[in-house]
Amino acid sequence: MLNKTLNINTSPHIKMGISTDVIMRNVVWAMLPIAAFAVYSFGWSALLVMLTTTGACVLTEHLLCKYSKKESTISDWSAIITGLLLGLTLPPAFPLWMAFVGGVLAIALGKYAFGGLGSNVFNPALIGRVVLQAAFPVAITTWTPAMLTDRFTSIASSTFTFPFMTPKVDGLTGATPLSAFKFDNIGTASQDLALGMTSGSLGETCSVLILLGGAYLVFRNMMNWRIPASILLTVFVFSGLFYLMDSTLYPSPMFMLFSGGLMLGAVFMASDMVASPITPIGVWVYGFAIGALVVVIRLWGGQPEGVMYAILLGNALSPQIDKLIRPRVYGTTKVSKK
Amino acid sequence: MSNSKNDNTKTSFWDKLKDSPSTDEFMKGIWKDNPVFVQVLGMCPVLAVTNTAENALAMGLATAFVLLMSNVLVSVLRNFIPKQVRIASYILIIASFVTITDYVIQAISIDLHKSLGAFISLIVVNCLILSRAEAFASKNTIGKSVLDALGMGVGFVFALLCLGGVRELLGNGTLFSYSVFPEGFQEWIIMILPAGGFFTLAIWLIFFNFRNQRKATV
Amino acid sequence: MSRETQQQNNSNSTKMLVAMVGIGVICALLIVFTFEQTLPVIAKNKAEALEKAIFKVVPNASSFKAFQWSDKKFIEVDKSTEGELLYAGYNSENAFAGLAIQAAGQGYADVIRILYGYDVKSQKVVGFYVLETKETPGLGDKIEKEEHFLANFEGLDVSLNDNSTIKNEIETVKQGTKENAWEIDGITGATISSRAIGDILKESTTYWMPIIQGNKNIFRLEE
Amino acid sequence: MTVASLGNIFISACLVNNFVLAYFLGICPFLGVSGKMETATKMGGAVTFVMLISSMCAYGIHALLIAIGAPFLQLISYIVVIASTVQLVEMFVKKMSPALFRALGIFLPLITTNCAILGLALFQTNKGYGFVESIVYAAGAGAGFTLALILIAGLREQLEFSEVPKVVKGTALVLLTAGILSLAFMGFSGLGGK
Repeated sequence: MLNKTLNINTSPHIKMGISTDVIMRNVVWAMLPIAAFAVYSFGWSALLVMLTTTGACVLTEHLLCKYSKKESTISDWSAIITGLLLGLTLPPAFPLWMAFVGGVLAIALGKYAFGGLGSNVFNPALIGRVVLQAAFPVAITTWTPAMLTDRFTSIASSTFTFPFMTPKVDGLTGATPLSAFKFDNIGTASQDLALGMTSGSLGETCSVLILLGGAYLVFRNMMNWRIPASILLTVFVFSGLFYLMDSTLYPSPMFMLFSGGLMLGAVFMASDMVASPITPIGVWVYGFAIGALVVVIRLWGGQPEGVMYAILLGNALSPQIDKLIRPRVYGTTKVSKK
Repeated sequence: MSNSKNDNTKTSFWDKLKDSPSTDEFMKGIWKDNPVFVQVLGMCPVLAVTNTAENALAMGLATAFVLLMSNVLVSVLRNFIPKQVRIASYILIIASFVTITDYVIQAISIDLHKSLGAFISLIVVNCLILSRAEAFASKNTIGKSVLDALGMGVGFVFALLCLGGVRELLGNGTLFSYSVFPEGFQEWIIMILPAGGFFTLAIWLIFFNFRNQRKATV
Repeated sequence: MSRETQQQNNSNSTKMLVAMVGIGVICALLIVFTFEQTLPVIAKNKAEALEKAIFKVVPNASSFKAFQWSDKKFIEVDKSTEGELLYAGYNSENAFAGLAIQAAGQGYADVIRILYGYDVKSQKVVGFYVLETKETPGLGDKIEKEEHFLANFEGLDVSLNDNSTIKNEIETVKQGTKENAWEIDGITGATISSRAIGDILKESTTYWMPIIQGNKNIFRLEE
Repeated sequence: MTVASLGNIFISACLVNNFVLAYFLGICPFLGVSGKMETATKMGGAVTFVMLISSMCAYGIHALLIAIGAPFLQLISYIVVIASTVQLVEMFVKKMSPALFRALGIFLPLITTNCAILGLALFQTNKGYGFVESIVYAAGAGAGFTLALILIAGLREQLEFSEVPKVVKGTALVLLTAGILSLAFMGFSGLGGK
């Protein structure tokens, strides 16, 4: 009885062959290897950050359901996904109290305020992330290098920063491949990028595992493959064009694909079913818009990384896309062909 | 009050004050009809210059001054202004007082003028002022109009301070530039960004909704 | 508008005119009165603010003169003149102490306007003051506060070659990696804004330094 | 004044310093008419149109006021010009295209008290823009205003049938959405710098 599907009553109505919580659970399975690798490369701090965000999300969801006198919806696993995703986008030594704030805001602001699962017009984890970015810009861009020797013997002091206090940064900090390129014009070996031997946020470093997770979900008919495919393709083609024009000024398309949060965003965030368009063509337009924005922000914007903003803008555009591209048969399933 | 007993003089005095129409005229702007939280008027300045409490206070006072002066003038001239050109005349009057305010603020402090920027001039298009002129001052006596303007003005300043106070406190760790928190407090920079303005106002509105709903259910 | 008010107004179109003119006159009087009253105070405030900024960037200055570059020479102008001006600062013994130069350029959010001091003899930037910025509070506005960043401008090398070009163009480098006298030690977390300052300075100095060095005699006080 | 610098002015006014999401100008119509896509689009068009015209007028007035040495009349003349521009546009549209007039009808008078228009005139004066720059600035501001309005309208339409908590419903929800959009637009900052 707990397995009953959610009371979704906004468009888009997604008819699935499979119930929501089964899909959600599988998304979590697909993310677990990434999370495990994050712990392996960044140590205990990474584990604590992910546990905190997940805990904060689940707790907030539970309390808000209780407040509005509804049946608790934590059993549908969606809060866990939000929490884990948010954790994966944070830097390893991120103060836990900030991670907690992010988790609470992701659910309260990104999901509950809009009417819960099925109505969230933006991806909740991204809202948590973007608020944290705006609130604590220094802490969220302080990166610990991967594979430090003492990562399992000590925990970064900033992790246990006293709530509402500024974290003290000690020890090594590294630049992400993107910021190294943007500000100092230093490239990173593509092998390191693919395998995750770079500094960055927890889940964005190992592209191989992200792709594997995505492939699993696509294989099980639980994700719309068009979304990540269209985004990655757009980024590849766009940045490839600029690379061909001037390879000294612009990074190679492979670098663009494998650095930063692009993979994680394209596979796990942009594919949020509620916040993306319904029709296949609409999805391609959506993916194209996100990919183009990523390239524009990365190459000419003020910040090294723009995936988060690009996806949020894509979410905001998706009602427009749906409006412009009417579905041929309204209400057909977009993922499973059953 | 003369026939009331000694021990409840005070209460009856307050009752009288509470029931007197002039108090009502004044109080409604502060709470019941608060221009920002209830009527949702004049949003531009409310959001744009409330990143510090000081700016919020200055903006609130400037707006209240323009509101008061234009209410007075509109009320004085209410029988003189023909209906057809009333809006044009109100705008003219308001724009004049805003220009005056602009110069006065420049004379008081260049820095303050710089941090408020073009938003002082934008008081002209604050819907609050025009709506008070049109809805109240053009139909009521000077005394009542003054009370109305004072009430609305105080309500506006109050609302701006609510926003500016919260935003400065969290966003900068200070209140009126005095440090409030112990050393090492982490500022929430989002609060002084534009997005923080939207969020803070939304949270205040949610708070007021929450109160009203609680009242309704009780 | 209802019919009766229209009729009423039609019979009273002169009243309308009188009312508008009357209000116009009242408003005009009020404005002109305020303008006249506040003008001297505002002018004084503005002059003080400018003076404060100039004395901040030109060490030891206690008075200044304004110059304008026109027709390939510097001419002395009134201090409140609008436009691109250079300010020459003089110390208490009326000796030439240095120049204050305005510069502007695109920052992270909007245009940043700065004033910097230039020591003609040592050919160095010797002071720096942000006149106007809308950079992100808490991040980009560190360019006004961060001590190690402001320390860059206590002696930034902008000396010229013989052929009147800047020897080493100003460059903003990553925080903690400053090695040369013409480099600006940037700010971590405000990379764009600190770089914007470097670019503004580079552009301005590349333009002004040769001109100033070629015409420096004008700034000395006529004894 | 190159094409690139004009492009920067446009991008800056449209995306980086979006009038609604970064300067909070034009919030009243933003809250008022952003419920429906159709009205939002029309309002955006009307505002952009008036912006372009009043920007040109403001440029002329500023030059005139400087010439006659009466800067203190700036605000009054701007607001008068904007009000009469709106009136003229209204009359013009009524005569030329009654259908368009019916569509825009109620919005045109509202524009007079839209702070985005006056704000545009004041900002372009403060920034010291020339004639062409002013027009580009107005076009960018108008495009940005329309963009923000349309984005919000689409989201609001989608949210219409969702179970939004009672305390959040209404203005608060629009403000929250606007806040998130404002954060998303921060991604554009730094664009058009060099």
